[in-house]
Amino acid sequence: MFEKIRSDFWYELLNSPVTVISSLIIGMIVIGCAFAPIFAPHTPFDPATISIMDNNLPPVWQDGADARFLLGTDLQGRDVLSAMLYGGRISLIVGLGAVLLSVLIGMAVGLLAGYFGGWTDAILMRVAEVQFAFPPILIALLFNGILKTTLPAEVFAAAAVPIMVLAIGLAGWVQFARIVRASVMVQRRQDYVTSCEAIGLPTRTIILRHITPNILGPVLVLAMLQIAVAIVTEATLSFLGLGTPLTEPSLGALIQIGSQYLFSGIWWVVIFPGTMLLVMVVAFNLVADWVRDYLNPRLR
Amino acid sequence: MQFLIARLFQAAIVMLCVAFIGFLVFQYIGDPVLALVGQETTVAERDALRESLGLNDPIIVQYFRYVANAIQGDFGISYSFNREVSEMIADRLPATIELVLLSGVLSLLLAVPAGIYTGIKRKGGIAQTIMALSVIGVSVPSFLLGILLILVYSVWLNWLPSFGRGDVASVLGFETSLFTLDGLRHALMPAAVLCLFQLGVILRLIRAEMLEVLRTDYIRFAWARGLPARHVYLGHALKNTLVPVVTAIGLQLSSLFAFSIITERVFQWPGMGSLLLHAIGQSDIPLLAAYLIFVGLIFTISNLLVDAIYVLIDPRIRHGAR
Amino acid sequence: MTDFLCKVEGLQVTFPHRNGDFVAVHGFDMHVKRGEIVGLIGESGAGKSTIGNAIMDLLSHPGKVTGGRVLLDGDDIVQKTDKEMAYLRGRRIGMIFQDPMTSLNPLMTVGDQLSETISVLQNVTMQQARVMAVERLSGVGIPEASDRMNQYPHEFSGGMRQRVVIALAMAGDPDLLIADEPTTALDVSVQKQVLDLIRSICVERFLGVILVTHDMGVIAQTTDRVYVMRHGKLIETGASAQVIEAPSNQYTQDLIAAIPRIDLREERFRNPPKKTGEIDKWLLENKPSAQTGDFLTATALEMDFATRKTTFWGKGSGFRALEVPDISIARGEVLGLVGESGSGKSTLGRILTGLMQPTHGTVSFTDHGPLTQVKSAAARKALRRDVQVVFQDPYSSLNSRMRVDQILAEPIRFHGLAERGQINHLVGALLERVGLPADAGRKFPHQFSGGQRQRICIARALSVRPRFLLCDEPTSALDVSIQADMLALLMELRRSLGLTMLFVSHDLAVVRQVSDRVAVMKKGVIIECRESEALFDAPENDYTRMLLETAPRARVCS
Amino acid sequence: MKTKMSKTLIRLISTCAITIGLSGAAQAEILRVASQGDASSLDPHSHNESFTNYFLANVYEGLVARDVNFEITGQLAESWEQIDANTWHFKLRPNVTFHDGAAFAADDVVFSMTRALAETSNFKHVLASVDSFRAIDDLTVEIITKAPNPILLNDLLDLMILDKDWAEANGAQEPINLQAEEKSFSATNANGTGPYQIVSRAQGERTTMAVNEAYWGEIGNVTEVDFTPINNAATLVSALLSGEVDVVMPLPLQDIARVESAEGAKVVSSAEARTMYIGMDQWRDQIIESPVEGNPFLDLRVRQAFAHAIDAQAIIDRVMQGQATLVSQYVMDKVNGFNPDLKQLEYNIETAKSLLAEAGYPDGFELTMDCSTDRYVNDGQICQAVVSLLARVNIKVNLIAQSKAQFFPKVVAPEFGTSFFLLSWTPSTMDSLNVFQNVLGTRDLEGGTGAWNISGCSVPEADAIVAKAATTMDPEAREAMLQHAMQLMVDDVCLIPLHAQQLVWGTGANIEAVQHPTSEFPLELFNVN
Repeated sequence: MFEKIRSDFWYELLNSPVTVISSLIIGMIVIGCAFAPIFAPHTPFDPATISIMDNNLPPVWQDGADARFLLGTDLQGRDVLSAMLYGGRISLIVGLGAVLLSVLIGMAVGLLAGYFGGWTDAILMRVAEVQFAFPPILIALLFNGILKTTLPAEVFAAAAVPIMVLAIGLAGWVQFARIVRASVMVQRRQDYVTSCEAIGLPTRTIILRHITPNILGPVLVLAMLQIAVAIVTEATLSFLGLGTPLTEPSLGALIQIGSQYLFSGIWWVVIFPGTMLLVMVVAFNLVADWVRDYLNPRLR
Repeated sequence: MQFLIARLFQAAIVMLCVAFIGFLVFQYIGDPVLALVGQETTVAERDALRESLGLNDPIIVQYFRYVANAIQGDFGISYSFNREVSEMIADRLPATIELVLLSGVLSLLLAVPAGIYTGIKRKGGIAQTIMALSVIGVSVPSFLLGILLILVYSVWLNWLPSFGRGDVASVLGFETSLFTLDGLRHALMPAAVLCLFQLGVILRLIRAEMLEVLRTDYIRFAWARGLPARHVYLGHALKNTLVPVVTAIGLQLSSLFAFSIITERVFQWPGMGSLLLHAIGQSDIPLLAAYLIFVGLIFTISNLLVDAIYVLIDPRIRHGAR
Repeated sequence: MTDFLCKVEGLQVTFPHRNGDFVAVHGFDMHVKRGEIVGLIGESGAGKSTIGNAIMDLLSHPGKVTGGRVLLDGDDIVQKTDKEMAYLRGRRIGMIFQDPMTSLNPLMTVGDQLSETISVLQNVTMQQARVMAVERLSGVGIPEASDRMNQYPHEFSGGMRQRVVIALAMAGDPDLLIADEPTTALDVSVQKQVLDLIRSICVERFLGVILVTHDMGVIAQTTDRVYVMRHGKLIETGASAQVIEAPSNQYTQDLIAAIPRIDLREERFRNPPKKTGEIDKWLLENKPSAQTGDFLTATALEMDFATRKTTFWGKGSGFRALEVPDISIARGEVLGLVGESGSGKSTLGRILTGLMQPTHGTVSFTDHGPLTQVKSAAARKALRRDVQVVFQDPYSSLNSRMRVDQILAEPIRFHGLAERGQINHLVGALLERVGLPADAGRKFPHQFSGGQRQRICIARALSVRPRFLLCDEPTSALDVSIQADMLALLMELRRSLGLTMLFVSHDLAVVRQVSDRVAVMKKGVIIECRESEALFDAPENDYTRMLLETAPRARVCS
Repeated sequence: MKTKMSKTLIRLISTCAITIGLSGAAQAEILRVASQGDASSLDPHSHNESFTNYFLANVYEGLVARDVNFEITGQLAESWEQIDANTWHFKLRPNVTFHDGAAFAADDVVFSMTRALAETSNFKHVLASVDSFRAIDDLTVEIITKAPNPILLNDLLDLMILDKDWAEANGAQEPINLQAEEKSFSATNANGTGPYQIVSRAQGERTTMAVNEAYWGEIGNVTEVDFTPINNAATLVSALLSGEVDVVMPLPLQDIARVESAEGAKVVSSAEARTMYIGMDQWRDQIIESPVEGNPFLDLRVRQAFAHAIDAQAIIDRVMQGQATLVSQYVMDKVNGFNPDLKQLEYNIETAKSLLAEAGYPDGFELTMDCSTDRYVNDGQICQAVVSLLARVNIKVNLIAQSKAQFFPKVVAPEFGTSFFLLSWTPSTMDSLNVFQNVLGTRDLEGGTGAWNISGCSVPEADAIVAKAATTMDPEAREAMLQHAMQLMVDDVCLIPLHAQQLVWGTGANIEAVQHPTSEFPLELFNVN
């Protein structure tokens, strides 16, 4: 499976322009957002720099526009482009953070359950099953909702991003646990594991140095799909008002704010962030699909 | 059979866990009293109210009260509506169920044939297009889609109503809008939005399974012994494809419920989802807790059904083999 | 020319690939008459199965026929459209696949699958089809056919399934039957029955059979004529007996020579110890104190497996997989362990090497004491150093993510058998010792052939300087020619290093070549355990005798 | 039977209405109203929240009410006389019946007043000044106040009358009856004397009302009301524009232009009594959620500096889309006690900076602001604007924008857990005494004054004057006192007044709507042409 990566990787990749483009897009967005302070013409999260007098300006190519604001401004006078970059940064942080969390938990649980089996497996997987009955987005929603109603507003606002990472991360680990467990059980039956035991290697070494590298493939694919899901979830939570605070909106929050003005002709506050969100998610999905097909050519 | 009993037992455990979480939520209250009283209420009055809501009793007492009541379908009084929670959920349930069913059926009807087709003709132009669309389908956030649909069909074209459930007719003592023209016009966009994501997911799943199955020896052998395509694809391949798909569909059902929350918010669909969001907005804890438990129940039941179907399809489980 | 049922002329099959097309079969000629069984033999990758698939027009993507003709009663079926081809399949040409386990739709009753096929091919109603189906089933020797009609494939044994598969392949009464390794997945005893069945069908129905196999024994047993293939080319053809007895082609000769003989122990496997290089000195540093006595003894071994737990708290009913009152292996001896699949031979092997815990009973090593006492990390390490394993599947037994030198260095480093500086040198030496270039370590496992991988596995086992080696079907995944070398290597190592061995295999011929003592297992019990030669020459147990008789032999001589 | 018929009738009509699109005059008698929220309950004593009160005012009636001209007139009370300073006699209107046909009489009034004082009632304040009440005869009720109360009638505006027998028959003697089998019958059922009666109600979804045939008074031509809550601003407007509804209230400000330009729809707006303020902690020695030492707001100059730094006009123009009026004080001009002589502190960054410097904060300071996002028109945006405005005088504000459900518990009694916040008030009595007692008066939680004085400001002199005014029956004298008190409070910058917002509805072109500064919607005064 993995040996293919070394041999055919570039050939296969270049054979799929869609993937190349998607990867480029992701790259651009990630860099643009990561270095938002450098690229963004304004700092939308700093109230001192935004003036209410500049609000609701259309994009530059429309009349009544202001050259300082390429994609126009929102009701607060925030530069939409900058807000998108800063917001996108939040979305990406949440997306990556949450998936990272899911992967860590999922891998740990999956490896233990899959390798030791028996009671460890029974208990861990029962827990997983209970959670699996609930769609991740609902778990994240309830988690956030409950915290929002119980935590003091200032705490919630301050910790909005970590909370979302936690919510989405905790909601998503089960898929990883299941897939890891499944592939560990396959690997475990492989003779190379038995030979490791025959050599007398300690279990930790066997799991970490021998089994783990062999199960990364499916995990990688799932992770990329999950990043897309996590970003959408974050946007959705923010859209429902459970996410980032008004003063530091993520993409979803931007869209939510904008959606109230959508029909008032102030379309740019929704359409631009919306497009960015959509493009980002589609790109992630396409790349993930490609990697999956690449690692599992039968599906092509 | 034993398999099902085991499942039943697990379902019970799941419900216990959910109920426990529900109770924790119920306990973990900010200050419901203030959600209840308006301006111009003095401290003393608030305390009195707090007392009468039993919020000053010891935790254990409250816990037992809660569980006992919950079993009788009494989840307490909504702080924000001064109404029995169970009543309110009962009011909202039909709306959500009809939405979920409508979009669920819709997505299945479209996804299964499309999935099979793309699985069989995976190089074909149409198949490729379908797959491309499905990527969009799973990617576009449903709230965004909803907003855009409203913009186009309600605001610009003014074809479809942008909100609400429309007229309901009582069918078998179950208020539904699926049997009135107006109701259907209202249900169309929400159902479409809700359906699209599921459509993408199931379609891709079925395709993947189809590809897996078509590679198996027994399909090659079916070809080898001269069975016509119809038999091979629909008779042999499809049935085997369904085994894993059925489980997934069970999960999709519950995720439909989850996504209905968003759809209901966007289209003002008066279902349980909008109720939940209201509860969160108003920190209406009893409502939150009840919702949690209720949804848990629905999911558990749907999963049970899936397991049952599973047993029907796959003889190996029936005979307890591997 | 039409006296040939099927005639293949200059067949060429190509698998296009971005860096150069791969020609799996070039310019291949063969013909089949009605009523004869034609064998098609070759080692893995010879392209023998490809020919069968090409005739059926069932080549796996992206392979396609790029030349030659396939004449069926004179008309070329390569030119036929998919539709026409689909019509021929089942009606004119039937096919049987290797693995009966996966050839049947698990979700349909055997009856349904058969009557469906019959009603389609014979275009009769379902009712009629069911009636015929019952006949067909009993026709292929399935008892109480009418009852078994309603059972699912997983309720049939391997042999029975293969019979069902044959019934299905014959449902349309084809004139040509292509059997692709029909018995490879089956135990020898069953193997014979299935082959006999094919033979009888061939005779009764007067149809032509192409029997694709890698096993010269099968050829000898069943076929009238044989085509020997290598690298997609025809090497030699002729009457089976004549080809086997007096092969004209060098490759064929080697092929046949390589087949271990069940009827006698050949000298070539007992080659003398190599002159010991300095690597052997290193390997022998772990020389046992005593040279005689038992290496290990086991008493009252029992192993129960729980059937798949139905509920996560419930225990699930167990079944007795193994029951061995006592067994021992003497120092320096090779104990062969034979039995059919499911006889528990591998389980026993793993228990004896401490890789599996028996439900009851103890395994005790003379130098380490009973396994149950081996607790401390140090003691375990010491034991693991002495006892090593070589597995059947050379592909799954190497970690594909690690470089070969890493794989070999890890045990040495872990057991601290050499200073850091030496390790690389040692790894190279080990590789050379098992017949690989010293620099092979810089490659990854997937860059080696099956045989080479198996050598790497042996090198890894040696890397801890073991004194006991469990060989679990070490050669059954390899082609015969490679198998021979492998056996030779093992035997040579055993002598040079004075290894004690437990050699597990289903192949009696192989076992005979290597073992001093042989234990025959059946259903978890050792039914006969004696000196190798004695046992093979005069088996006492009926089961043993049956095994010996049914085992396919290339040459039928005393 | 009747309800069933009218139910189906409504279905029929509304279906046609929607399918046809813009509703023509054909179905003139049905009025489809959409609002951002729903009435929390049908119980007139359960939620004291303006929208719910005004919603129910169409179903229930009080002793007195406001007419088209916003004058207080008798509703269920035909007339009243003041026997002495504290004793009032109300003559009830004869031959009035409840929706279920039961006759209305004095004991219903007594019952309703008792009920309003029940534990789970939120209308106790209405009768705060009342000492006792009783029925003299079937059509006369006597109310005795603790002290002379010049605005008793204004207080009584919010007191709705239920049918005693109906309530008792259904165990609805209290808003929430924890004993009863159905704990909150009156939350989902109504039986008033008002012009409209509930036909069907699905909470948060749809409520239909039919005209009360037996109503004693005048009713416009609206015979059926179809009420739908739509909490998404965008959807609300599109519903109006697509003709799915006839009235939306409030109309989201950003959509005014659009509705005005659309044919078939129009914007109705008028001054509202709701006034927005910025509050500053003036009672703590150390302000909370801020790194600054001590409490800057104790210094009048700091409060003035803030007032100068906040450009109220910009907020009106930009955030409120001009739909608000600048106010110099804590009430708008229609309210008793409005002082015409007061001037707003003008927007001037320089003044603000120098004042801060004098006060010892040349480099400004950092603090936290609490703000609700779903309670008042554009409240969240107003706060963000304030934040960026203050940033120009180096005041760094950390905004905590939160839902009302979180905001109010945090900022009101007993914690008053904020040092800088946005607040708004509507004197439901249209008398500034209401503001003084609740918002501006020195805190005295036992005495029930200053319960909403979150900034904790205290001007004893003003308190004294207000106390006197409270019992002064002579209108002119009283007015003068209130205006003086207002002067004092404004000079002290107890709060920074931002604006009085406009009441903005969108309606179909064919709708005659009536608006009151209190934002109530007396549907019986509406007409469909």
